[in-house]
Amino acid sequence: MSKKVDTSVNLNGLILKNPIMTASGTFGFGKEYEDFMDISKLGAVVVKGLTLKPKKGNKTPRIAETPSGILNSIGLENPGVEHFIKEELSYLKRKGMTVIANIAGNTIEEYCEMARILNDTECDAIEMNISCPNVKKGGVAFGTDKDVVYKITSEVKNNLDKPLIVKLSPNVTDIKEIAKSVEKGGADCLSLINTLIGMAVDIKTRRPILKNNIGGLSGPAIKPVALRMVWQVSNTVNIPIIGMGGITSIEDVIEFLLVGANAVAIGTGNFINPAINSELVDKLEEYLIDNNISNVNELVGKIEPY
Amino acid sequence: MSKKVDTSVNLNGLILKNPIMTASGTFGFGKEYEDFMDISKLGAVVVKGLTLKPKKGNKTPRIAETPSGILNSIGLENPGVEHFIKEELSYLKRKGMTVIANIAGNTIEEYCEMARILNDTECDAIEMNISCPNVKKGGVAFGTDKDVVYKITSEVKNNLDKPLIVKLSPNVTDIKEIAKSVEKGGADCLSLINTLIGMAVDIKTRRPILKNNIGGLSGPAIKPVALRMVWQVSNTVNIPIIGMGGITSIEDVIEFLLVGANAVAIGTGNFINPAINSELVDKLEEYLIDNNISNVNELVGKIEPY
Amino acid sequence: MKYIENCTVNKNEKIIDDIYRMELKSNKIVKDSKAGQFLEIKVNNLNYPLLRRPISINEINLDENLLVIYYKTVGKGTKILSQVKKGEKLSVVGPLGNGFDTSYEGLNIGIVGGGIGIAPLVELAKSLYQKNNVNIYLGFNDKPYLINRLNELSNIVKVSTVSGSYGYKGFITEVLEKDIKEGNLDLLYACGPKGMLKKIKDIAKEFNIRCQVSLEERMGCGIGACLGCSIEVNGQMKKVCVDGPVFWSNEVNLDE
Amino acid sequence: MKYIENCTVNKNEKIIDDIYRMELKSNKIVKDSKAGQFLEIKVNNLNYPLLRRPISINEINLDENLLVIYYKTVGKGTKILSQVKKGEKLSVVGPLGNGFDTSYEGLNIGIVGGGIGIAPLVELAKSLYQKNNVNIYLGFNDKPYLINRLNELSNIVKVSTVSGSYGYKGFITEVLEKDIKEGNLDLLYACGPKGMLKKIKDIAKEFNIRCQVSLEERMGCGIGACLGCSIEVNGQMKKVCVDGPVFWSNEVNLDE
Ligand SMILES: Cc1cc2nc3c(=O)[nH]c(=O)nc-3n(C[C@H](O)[C@H](O)[C@H](O)COP(=O)(O)OP(=O)(O)OC[C@H]3O[C@@H](n4cnc5c(N)ncnc54)[C@H](O)[C@@H]3O)c2cc1C
Ligand SMILES: Cc1cc2nc3c(=O)[nH]c(=O)nc-3n(C[C@H](O)[C@H](O)[C@H](O)COP(=O)(O)OP(=O)(O)OC[C@H]3O[C@@H](n4cnc5c(N)ncnc54)[C@H](O)[C@@H]3O)c2cc1C
Ligand SMILES: Cc1cc2nc3c(=O)[nH]c(=O)nc-3n(C[C@H](O)[C@H](O)[C@H](O)COP(=O)(O)O)c2cc1C
Ligand SMILES: Cc1cc2nc3c(=O)[nH]c(=O)nc-3n(C[C@H](O)[C@H](O)[C@H](O)COP(=O)(O)O)c2cc1C
Ligand code: FES
Ligand code: FES
Repeated sequence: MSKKVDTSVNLNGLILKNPIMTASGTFGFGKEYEDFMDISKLGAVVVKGLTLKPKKGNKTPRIAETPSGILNSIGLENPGVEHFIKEELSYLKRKGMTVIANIAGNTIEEYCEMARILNDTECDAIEMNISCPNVKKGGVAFGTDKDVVYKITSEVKNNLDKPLIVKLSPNVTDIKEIAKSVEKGGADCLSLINTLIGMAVDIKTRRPILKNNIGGLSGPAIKPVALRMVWQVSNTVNIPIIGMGGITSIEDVIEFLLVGANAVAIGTGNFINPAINSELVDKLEEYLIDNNISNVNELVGKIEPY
Repeated sequence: MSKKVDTSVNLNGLILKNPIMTASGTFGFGKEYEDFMDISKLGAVVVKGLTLKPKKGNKTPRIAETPSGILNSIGLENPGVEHFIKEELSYLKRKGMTVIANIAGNTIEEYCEMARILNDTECDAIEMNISCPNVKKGGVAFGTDKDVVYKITSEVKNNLDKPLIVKLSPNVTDIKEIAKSVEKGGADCLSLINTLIGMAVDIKTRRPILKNNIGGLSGPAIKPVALRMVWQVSNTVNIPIIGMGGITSIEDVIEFLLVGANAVAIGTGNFINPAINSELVDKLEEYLIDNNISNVNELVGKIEPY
Repeated sequence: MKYIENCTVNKNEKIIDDIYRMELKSNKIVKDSKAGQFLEIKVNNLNYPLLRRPISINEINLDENLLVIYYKTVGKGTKILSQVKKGEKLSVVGPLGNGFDTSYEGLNIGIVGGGIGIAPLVELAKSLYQKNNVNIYLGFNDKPYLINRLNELSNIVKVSTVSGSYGYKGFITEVLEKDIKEGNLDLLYACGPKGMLKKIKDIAKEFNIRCQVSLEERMGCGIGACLGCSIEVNGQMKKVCVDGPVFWSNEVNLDE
Repeated sequence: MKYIENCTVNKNEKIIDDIYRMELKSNKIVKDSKAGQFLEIKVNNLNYPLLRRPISINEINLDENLLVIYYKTVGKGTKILSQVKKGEKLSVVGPLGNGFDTSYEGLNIGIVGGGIGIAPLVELAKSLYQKNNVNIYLGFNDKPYLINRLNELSNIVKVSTVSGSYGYKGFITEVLEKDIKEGNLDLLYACGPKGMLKKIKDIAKEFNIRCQVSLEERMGCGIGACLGCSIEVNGQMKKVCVDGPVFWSNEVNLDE
């Protein structure tokens, strides 16, 4: 490639060298993929969802396959925020990477405490998951009520100097309303979508496939819902958007940019092709060159609706 | 098949000879499938959504394929309720079929008027679509607010002696709450799910594939969401449920029955295999015989959750 | 009568570039088929790609019970189709659509095709040739195909390529227009990209010639049940899959 | 080191009933593989079925750069796999998992397998045989397979079938228990259905013999990133895909 193209994006102050990120919970803490690619090529790594204390998660089976999708009920298994800071963060930062810590809590105060703890670290931004459908006392209520969403966003923001990304649940009647509350609450960026709530059944045993009965649906199956929500939200708010849901190809990436995502995250796609993230970084550059686009931002929101 | 099994189901007074129905909007008015099967074998035919006056629907393209799913934005093209009664209903009734008229309106009064008109006909029940996402002034608001849902259900029920089935939109934060309002409003039966709202993008033209920009997602992709909602609703209300969303095989039918559906409807599956409905009637009988189940109702709700 | 039939693939070969020819063994569909009708083909037996693909009938071979199709690999479905091997089976629904009205005799007929739209013109020419004087106009981007076969079924075949590699350099509608001005065509049939159809519709209007056009639309069911393919024809909603794909050019709006 | 490799299928044949044997040409994965490790295979290049399928390595053939697998057709993915033809390519990720610990010498070893769980025991026997006295115990429902190959790689192979069609009639764990009581096994390895593993775990405990068991769990990634396969081992969360699939039987809970 001789011609130079600009793939960098600015998420309200958080600058990424390219818009290709990993989706939380699908990329571990990065190391797991090092046999397959140079992870420092990626725009950013969003790490597995962290809680204040270590968590064992749900019982297995935690994964079920569905038509062009998967259900997961991991239940936020993670080593806790302190362990992350000590053991994982510095490793990734030493590689010069942009690292985004994804956090989940049971109370607003827990979210705030994690924000304070992470504020004093090298991590580049925080993605607040208010939508994880798996933890019974947690996510659901936070992510689906616009007033609670406003409150939690503004309080966490008060405890944080770093950029705050809020990740939205698609399991709501009106995603625009929630997005507006997040923006009003002072978030720097939005990230959507998290998983749709679903279920899979084993007719031989007459039991759910997941031990948790229900789980979060991700993968290509949900891409149409994700594209619709990103499009609606990008027409509603003025803060940048990280789009995700079912991305498995460069065409999918372009679709998300066109409907208004400033960056994209790949989740389930990593399981099908563990080198996908770095391949997409290359393919995005090729796409821009082939289509005579000098700056990736020229694509953002460029869909022409009827 | 020598052994006899009982496949009949009772939907709160509406008796079907078997629980295999067609989903509204995917089976025309029945005739279209007569080259492929004896349609009188089916438990019931739910006809294309009807409006008070004829409707031309949206502009094409109205169909987009997505991973294991399709989006549609038909926009309720139909010849109007009077034409249905005159030209289509008697034909189906002469074949001895159970016919369910699916109705959609712009106002509560329109729904009530259609109910009154249909009440004096041979049709066996009415399925009220309060969830069609395609008509801008219509469905959305009705189907997503629990108070409106209560109001419209009870008013329509007041204008109707026939069984009233209410069809729910999955595009809501809490499907259980909506289902409870429908039950309280006096509906005889629930039907779920209608389509999820989605979007598809053509990156070459940088335009949505659908002329309507957004459309309703159906097919195998949405099956996990549909199963979850049927399960949640069947644990919440006491009226029977018609389950649908992505059924393409007998295994899918059994899954819906296990999570609590008393009958099932096949939509998108008709497009892939135009004989699927009658094949499923046979396969259900085989399944019951093979598994030593003498009555199909023994399967309903028999999932054992963890 | 429409059928669902499991057809064995008798041949599946590349013709040029991205254009393939397939022969399907059929006992039922083949017997009821006519020119201008199409098939809905499931390219594999998975739920992905989900929908059947509409493909026109290129030739009906009743002696050998074969349905021939030509298809261009444009996306996932047609790419999978191109990898199917002889002997494998495909689920086919058909015959679908109204087909061309070929109940004419003694006329000077112009048949115009562009790109992959040329595929259905073979069976069309077969049903018109000898009863009529058949002139065929074919437009390609660069590499022509099916010319020899169409030569056998017509009085004359005229060809253009955009690249100039074969025949007239330019659009075939230019050749057509010239012939209409000079000669005397009574009836037109056309199948091809929308831009070409629009131009032919205009020509037909200008010279007051009746013209049948074969349209494409994204389809759900292909059998008239889903209303996915409805277009307005003469102010009324018509389904491309059952009322079409062939319409009179003066009755359809090609501008959207 | 783990790789994504496009492996050409060298052979794909039915062995008995629903059990197939496949040879995959590999240049990278094969070099780093050991007994008890597994592969994640994408059965086609579509988004359906979406996930890769975990399949154990049956044999590592470094002379011919072949990885051999045995698989049973139970669902969509394995059925599609059974239709793949020689010469086609499959995307394979591997080698995955810890594999068996085979750093033992001079022991009386019992290797126990049931059903499709017998597949990985071939490479295991290879790495233990001659350094140890290897006794193999195989349980089948009705039709045995891989017996000849395992005979070449062990001191003795004992077989049982539930149907009684071959060998001892009943469960292989009954044969194993009898041998343990009479003779003298120092170390056990086991792979097979959960019920069998439970029984072997109990036997190992009762007679105080160390035992490695290979487990199965539904997987998302197969490489330790999704935490889909986490189980509690000695009070700590461990991933079947990287910390396993092989664990010491006394450390895992097989009752859930
Ligand atoms: C009546 C009719 C006859 C046709 N005859 C032929 C023929 O003889 N030879 C041939 O090569 N092509 C023909 N086409 C076009 C052919 O159907 C599409 O090229 C094909 O469906 C593309 O499928 P894909 O999976 O490769 O592409 P994708 O773009 O991946 O398909 C995605 C979806 O869009 C639909 N779609 C895409 N392009 C078209 C199109 N042009 N028309 C309708 N649906 C489309 C597909 O069916 C599918 O549902 C015909 C179309 C119609 C409507
Ligand atoms: C480490 C490991 C090694 C294995 N080795 C072998 C082997 O050598 N030979 C063999 O025949 N089988 C083996 N299996 C089981 C094999 O993975 C499953 O039979 C296969 O995934 C079923 O896929 P399917 O599409 O045919 O079935 P489906 O039921 O349609 O699969 C649906 C989903 O469930 C998963 N799944 C279903 N059964 C299992 C299972 N038993 N374990 C894990 N995931 C499952 C599938 O991977 C898929 O994601 C192994 C499993 C594991 C975890
Ligand atoms: C196995 C798995 C684990 C996940 N864990 C988290 C998590 O811890 N925190 C979070 O915000 N999202 C989590 N997600 C959601 C993803 O980050 C992403 O939003 C979703 O999967 C949609 O993207 P995809 O279709 O590309 O996977 C998880 C998804 C999967 C599949
Ligand atoms: C082309 C199409 C048209 C539809 N039209 C209607 C309609 O008029 N009224 C209605 O209540 N539902 C309509 N639906 C929704 C279906 O009845 C059904 O609820 C939905 O498609 C989910 O089932 P499926 O996945 O089996 O298709 C339509 C669906 C499709 C695909
Ligand atoms: S494609 Fe369904 S009506 Fe034409
Ligand atoms: S399968 Fe993903 S961590 Fe084991």
